[in-house]
Amino acid sequence: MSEKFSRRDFLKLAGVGAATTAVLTGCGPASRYVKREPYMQMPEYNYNGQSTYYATTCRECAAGCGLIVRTVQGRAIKTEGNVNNPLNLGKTCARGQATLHGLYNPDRVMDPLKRNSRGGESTEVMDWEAAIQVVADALKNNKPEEIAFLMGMAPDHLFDLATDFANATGINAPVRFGALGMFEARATLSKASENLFGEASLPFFDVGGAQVVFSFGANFLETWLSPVSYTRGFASLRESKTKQRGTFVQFESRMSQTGGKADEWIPLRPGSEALVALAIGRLASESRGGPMPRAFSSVDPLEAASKSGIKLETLEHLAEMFAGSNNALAIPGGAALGQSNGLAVAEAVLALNAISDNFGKPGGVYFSALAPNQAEYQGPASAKEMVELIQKMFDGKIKVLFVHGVNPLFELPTSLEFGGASKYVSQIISFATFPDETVREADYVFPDHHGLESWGYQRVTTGSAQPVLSGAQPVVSPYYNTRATADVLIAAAQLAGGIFAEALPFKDEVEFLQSKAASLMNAADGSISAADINTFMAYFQQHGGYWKLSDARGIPNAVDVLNRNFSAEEAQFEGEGEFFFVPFVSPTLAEAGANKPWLQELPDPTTTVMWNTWVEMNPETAHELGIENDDVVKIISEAGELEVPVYVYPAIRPDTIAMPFGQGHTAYGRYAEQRGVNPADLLGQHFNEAGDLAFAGMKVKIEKTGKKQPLSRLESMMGVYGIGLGEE
Amino acid sequence: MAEKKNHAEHAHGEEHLRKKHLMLDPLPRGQMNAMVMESMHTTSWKFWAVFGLLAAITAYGLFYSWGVMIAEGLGVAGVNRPAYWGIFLVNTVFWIGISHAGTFISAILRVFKAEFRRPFTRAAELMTTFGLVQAGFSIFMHMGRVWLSYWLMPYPNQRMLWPNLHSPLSWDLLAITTYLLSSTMYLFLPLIPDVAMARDRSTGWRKTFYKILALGFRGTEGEWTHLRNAMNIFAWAIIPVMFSVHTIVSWDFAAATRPGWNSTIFGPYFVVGALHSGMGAVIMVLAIVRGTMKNMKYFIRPEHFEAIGKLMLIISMTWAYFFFNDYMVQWYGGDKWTKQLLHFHEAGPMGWMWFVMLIFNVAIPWAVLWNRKWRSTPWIVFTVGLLINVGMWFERYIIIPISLSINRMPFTWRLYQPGIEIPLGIGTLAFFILLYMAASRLIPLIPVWEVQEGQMAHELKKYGRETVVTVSELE
Amino acid sequence: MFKRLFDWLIQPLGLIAVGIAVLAVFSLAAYGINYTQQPPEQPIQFPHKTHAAFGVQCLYCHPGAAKGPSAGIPAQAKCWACHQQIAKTQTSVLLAPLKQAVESGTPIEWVPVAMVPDFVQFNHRAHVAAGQNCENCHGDMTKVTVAQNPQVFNMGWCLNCHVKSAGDDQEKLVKLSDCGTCHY
Amino acid sequence: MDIKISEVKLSEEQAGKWGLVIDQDICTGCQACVAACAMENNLSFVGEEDSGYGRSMHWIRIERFWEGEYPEVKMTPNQPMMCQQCGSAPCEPVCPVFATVHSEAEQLNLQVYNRCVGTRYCANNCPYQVRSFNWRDYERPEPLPNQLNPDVTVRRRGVMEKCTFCIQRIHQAQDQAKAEGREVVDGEFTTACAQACPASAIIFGRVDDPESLVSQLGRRSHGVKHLEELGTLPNVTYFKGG
Amino acid sequence: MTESKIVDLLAVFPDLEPAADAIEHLRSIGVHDGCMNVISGIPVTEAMLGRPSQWTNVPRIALGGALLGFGAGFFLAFVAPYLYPYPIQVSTQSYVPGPPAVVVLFELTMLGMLLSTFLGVFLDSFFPNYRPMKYVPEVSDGKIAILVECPYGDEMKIIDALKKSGAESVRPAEAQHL
Repeated sequence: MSEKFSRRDFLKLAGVGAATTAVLTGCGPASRYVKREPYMQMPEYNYNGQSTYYATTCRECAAGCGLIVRTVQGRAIKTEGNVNNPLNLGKTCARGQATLHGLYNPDRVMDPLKRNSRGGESTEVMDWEAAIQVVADALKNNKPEEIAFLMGMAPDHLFDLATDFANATGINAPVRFGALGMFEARATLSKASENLFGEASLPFFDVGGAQVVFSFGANFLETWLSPVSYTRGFASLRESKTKQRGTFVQFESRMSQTGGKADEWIPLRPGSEALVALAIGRLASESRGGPMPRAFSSVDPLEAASKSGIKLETLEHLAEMFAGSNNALAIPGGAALGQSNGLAVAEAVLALNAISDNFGKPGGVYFSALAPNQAEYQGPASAKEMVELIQKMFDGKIKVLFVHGVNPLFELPTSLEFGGASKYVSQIISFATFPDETVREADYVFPDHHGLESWGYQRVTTGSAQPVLSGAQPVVSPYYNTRATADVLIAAAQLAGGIFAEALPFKDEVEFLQSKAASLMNAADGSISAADINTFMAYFQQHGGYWKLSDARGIPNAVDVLNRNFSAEEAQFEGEGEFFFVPFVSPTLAEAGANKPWLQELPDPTTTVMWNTWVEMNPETAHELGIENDDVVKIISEAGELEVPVYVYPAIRPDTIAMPFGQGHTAYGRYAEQRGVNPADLLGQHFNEAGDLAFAGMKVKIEKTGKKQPLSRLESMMGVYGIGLGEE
Repeated sequence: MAEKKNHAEHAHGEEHLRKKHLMLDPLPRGQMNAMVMESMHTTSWKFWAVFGLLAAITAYGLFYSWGVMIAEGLGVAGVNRPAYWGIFLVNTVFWIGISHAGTFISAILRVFKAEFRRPFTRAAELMTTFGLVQAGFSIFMHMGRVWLSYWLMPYPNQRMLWPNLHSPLSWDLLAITTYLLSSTMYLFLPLIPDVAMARDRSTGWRKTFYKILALGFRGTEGEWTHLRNAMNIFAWAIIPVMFSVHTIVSWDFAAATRPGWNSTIFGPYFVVGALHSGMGAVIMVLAIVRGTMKNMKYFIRPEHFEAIGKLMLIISMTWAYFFFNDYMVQWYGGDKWTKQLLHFHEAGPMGWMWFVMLIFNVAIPWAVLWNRKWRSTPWIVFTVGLLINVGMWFERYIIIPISLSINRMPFTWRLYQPGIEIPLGIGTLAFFILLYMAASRLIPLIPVWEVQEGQMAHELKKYGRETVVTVSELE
Repeated sequence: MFKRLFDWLIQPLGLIAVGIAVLAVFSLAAYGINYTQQPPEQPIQFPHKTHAAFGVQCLYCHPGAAKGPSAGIPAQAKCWACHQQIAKTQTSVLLAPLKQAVESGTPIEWVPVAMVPDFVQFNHRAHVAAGQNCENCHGDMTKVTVAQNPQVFNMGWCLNCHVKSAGDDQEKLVKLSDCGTCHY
Repeated sequence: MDIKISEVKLSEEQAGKWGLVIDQDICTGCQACVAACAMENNLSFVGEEDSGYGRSMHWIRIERFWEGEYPEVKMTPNQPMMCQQCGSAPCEPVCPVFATVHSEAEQLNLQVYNRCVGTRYCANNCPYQVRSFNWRDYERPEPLPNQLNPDVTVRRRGVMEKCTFCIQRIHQAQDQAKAEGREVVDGEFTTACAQACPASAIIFGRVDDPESLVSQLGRRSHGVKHLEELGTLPNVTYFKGG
Repeated sequence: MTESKIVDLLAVFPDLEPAADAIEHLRSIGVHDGCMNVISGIPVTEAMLGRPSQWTNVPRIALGGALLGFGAGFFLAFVAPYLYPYPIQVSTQSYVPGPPAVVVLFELTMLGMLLSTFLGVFLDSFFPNYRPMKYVPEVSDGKIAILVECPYGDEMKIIDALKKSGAESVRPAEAQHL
């Protein structure tokens, strides 16, 4: 307290007095003075100590949930769901809550940087003029077809800008990729939809309206497509005023959190999903009577039972359950699709829905509503398409690679060799907010704002009955010397001149957004409308986006489904080893959450492990191998090997091991680096027919290492598993 | 029996018949005084080596480690959820237990006129005071914000807040404060005449030291009367205080709504446990004092060990009785959490501790102390005392951190692994010994005037063929 | 009698007692000085007196007090709104920091004097709504130049007023004296 | 001070004021409530080592157990566990300095951080084990402190803390309602956990108002209050579902 | 009184018996009991020496202290909870909890009693007292000293009586620093 206010002689005396005061008042107010900087110009809507709320869009995944962010004096304090947004109706997931730890992360990229050598630590701080010059030069000095954009699944406005830019200038069409899309097997879903219903669209499953739900590997309560919206559906499946409690059956070899909520969890042998689905179809059709549809006629339930490891009685009982309800729904997804026969699985499971003929009916299968301004469903690149890009890089056809919103060096399996290919690209420019692995291999990083500091919009691809365009606006001013990538591109294009300048005739990002939103201004059935674009944009920001008021979900044309032939082939597994390997996306971390300390501290819903990666193993298997909890094992696949501690997990097939994806960063800030391992390192170059990675199509070997690494768990091993309680 | 044979053999020799623990072989008083003075003055290099080592351990273990813990927070210790209390509280209870021996020997035995107590009352009382100091250290260490511990004291303040007297911890504070003050005063009062004696025989700084401590005591009739009156009051009043202290300590646990803790027998069980460890500690201290200090073989004799050994045996039996009582009732109650806890005690990862506790506290004392010869042998009783103390420390460890591991929320069960508690605990032990060593060279460890008073009071009288010891009613 | 007391006092124990007494008196004196401690150094020697004399209402510059938890320190734009029309602003030495701050666009670092500790959740609005005048807590600002804290905002001081204003109304007393009203 | 206090005697049956209803059947264990609570209430993160040693600061945790063995293994319904705001709380009387007391106004268990001296007796005596202790000054590197909620005290080492039912929101809603001259409406505000919960498995409201949503839900037949047999009068009702 | 000469003698006896004899002797020649004081290294009772009972305030002071302690306990247990300007409720316990009040009353009563007993010794014996006093260090070796300090006419007679009773030495008592 002292040196601030006076230097008089009695200071020493006052020091004693202060100590006395501190004792008497319990460290009262007199013990400290601080300085305060008031606003230079207070915004008129703001008062000291009062909160201001802004609507924006969550950028932690691509689902596009609306957020309301509470800010106090220019600091973002708390995110809540936007009650008006039809997608999430005021709810958020854990990642949405923790997005603030990304915003105020101590390890963000603070300035535009030039890296002196790829992979090295040493960087030089640049100013933005120079940075824009670098981008402009990259555009000007290369042939358009040698320039490529690699983008994440969010935000959509930047993707639109890049697409427009590419279309106008002839550079490569931007490629979008995200590990979530890879693990969701989105391409497979849309391909199956195309094969069955003639439209490559993303199906939407109305879980809430159904009475019986069969999910084949879809982890829709965790990360799959739009977890917040699907969780809401699940809640109304279970608790509804208008109908009975619905039944939910999950088919998967490793119990996910979604499987944990199921009434019945069926641990089928990986690869036999299609067979089981068709067998259930057959048995259900039998139970319903009438002619046996062609789709199911060739399947032998007995064979299915033996190949899948499920008892025939169980199959019959499940089939009866499915047939007995007029509101039965079957969902394909997740690991079931990430196998060599993934497309067949998706088709077979979708075909099951034909039994209860639920297409376009409540509790059934729809096509997801297309967002406003969206003509058709555009999925992200499948792994196969990424391989094409990587091949182009290898061939030296790409000289400049712009990367935004994706971290391919972490999210893509090592075996796809993005890292190797990047050496053939002469210039890599990253626009990442965080210093991730790709940033470390990039020549420049021109950091974008954090999602909460950004303008933009995100199309809601699935999860809402209404078409939704979630709007984003900055809720706080940028904390660091970052700049919106859209602004950088626009400025660089202007600088580059010529076709580039013509392609992006905008003053800045906001003007671009206005140009995109203009067509919605007076569209019918919209949640907001306005006469002029400024008013419209104000509403757009105020309400957190624009949505149609009516249900616009598509109805699949399923006339022919039951008359098709379906393949009951089992999946092929690559690699030598006795264990099926199931990687799954960590429900709390997902692909980009590892740098947020509170997400790290959240216990995994199934294992309650925090801050690390583990491998799940059946107790019986562990016992046979002489492995205990926390023993580090080496997992060897054809693509690589990893050392990881074991979590003895009671709900996994004895012939299967599972690992969460989300950790194992070598860069990405202090909370993520050198923590856990990345199961993608074990995945080989195998794809299903739709081009999605067959990430669940590996077989691996396990070796003991003799090391031990205690996993940090929230649960008590004694209380939950009785480990260490002593013999009964 | 051997006793009978001795009778026949030494029927005529008076000197063989005297009860040695009553010290019926008085030396001239001046000589006794000189012996005590000499024992205080004699230090060897070994003494200073041990002293220095202990000082270093105390400085590191107690003060430095504590400083680290205050600066870093309790995270450096091993406490966690659900074992919010760990070795700090174990040590607190342990040291309070140790402190019970002094009061037991000097107050209860005084009240019951057990005359053999005289030579070692001070040695035991010193343990009380120094033990309580360690208990105080331990309990303050355990607090998360020790710098605010004065909030526990009742004093008028601007917040208009008094401590919460609903809390067993508040009672603890009152009781331990009362006990610490009383036992210190009770240590001091009988010390005054001895310090006066030392004052008359010292020079230099010791003279000044004893002069201040003796307060100007001369030994006039008035002074003796006041002193004796006061000591009488103390001897009677400190007994209920002693019982209340450990009972209240036990209520910290017994008053809680936890399986295994909520037991009405905890009060007497803890008191007896305290005496058990306290007597063990007394006998250890006496053995060390006898072995290492000059002239002590005259004052502390095997017969004293024999007498204390008998007491220990009785206390061990009583402890076993209470332990079984507690166990039986908890076991029979059938509450699922309590059952789980009892099972955990025996078969859990720390189950060995439970068995060691029973062996050290019951089996070994019973097996050894019944034999008069063994319980008269200093090194044997020293070992038994040591084992009992280990056993009793284990008992507290089982009651506190191990029982805390099991609660009604199995999701939170977790084991406790001590961290900085270990240096801190060793630090309190070292500090205790250090204080004791310092005290042994600063104040007369033998209450000479009491011994002399006893020798004056005892005499041998012949009844028929037998010579027996009688005690005159002096007090 | 006195001699005896004196004799006793020159004993070591007596000296200790004297020492304690002296220390107590000293501490009390120090506390007293601290109690009326000098206000901290402010970037501008802001004369509340002058502004109040012009009839500027407290809530004009500190409007947050009626609207929310924090009264707030006015933005310099607010100062400038008036001051740029006052000729003296250009010349006054005392006002130079304001002029400089506005011109260079740097915020002025004020040092708030009326503070409660972090663990007290204070809300101005409720107090203003309950009819408390600013001067009840902050003193008469028409008399001071640089703001001073007229009293130690300690818990006893708060509670006294809370209890008084509750009067005989038990329900109000419970609400106003609940620990959770201020501490959470 | 000569102020009269009329002794308030709580009857055994006294209802609380605020309460939660938790539907375990629809709780998916997604941890959104945990994250929301951490963000709202300035909870520290403690790092891998401490969190694995039972020192995590979660005010709400989601418990789950297993029933049966593979392949008939079942995960028990997720059970969010937070302070039950007992009407007769075992934690309160044992604090020697009145750092945890019963709020007469809000019928909550208060934890007064600045009064806490860290004896941790309350946590030992909590049958629900929902109190967390600040074992250290957990680091929040710049600029993470920008996110701290100014309405909630930031705790330092040596202090006990626990779920408050977001008392800052209660106060804010009451303050707002009072300023507007009305009563607080049911559903006008809610706790951070309930607000985030994607499944709406957590519902917050007045349990002493028979018309409120929590009361209506609470009247359904199969609700359970945990460890009610201890006489703690908890204010959180659980529905196991199924 | 003032005319009489002050006899100020310190006689040292080897044992209890002669000392008792001496006291009797002195009394017989008219030395008042109040003028004699016995200094000993171990407590000797008045009865052994045939001396009148010593008055001590210690029990009374202890009782007073006990009452004070009880009062303090009563204040803490029964009054302080009502001094709060606000109700502090813990669990469903009443403001003045019964059984804990007993504990508080007990502890503070005992504390008051024992503290005041201790203080009583100080008060009654004028401790601490570091002024020069009349004393012989030999008493702690078992000697008994008799201090005669009285206005009396014939000094020689007293010395005689003391010597006759077996005093090892009789000398004028001189106050000295102990």
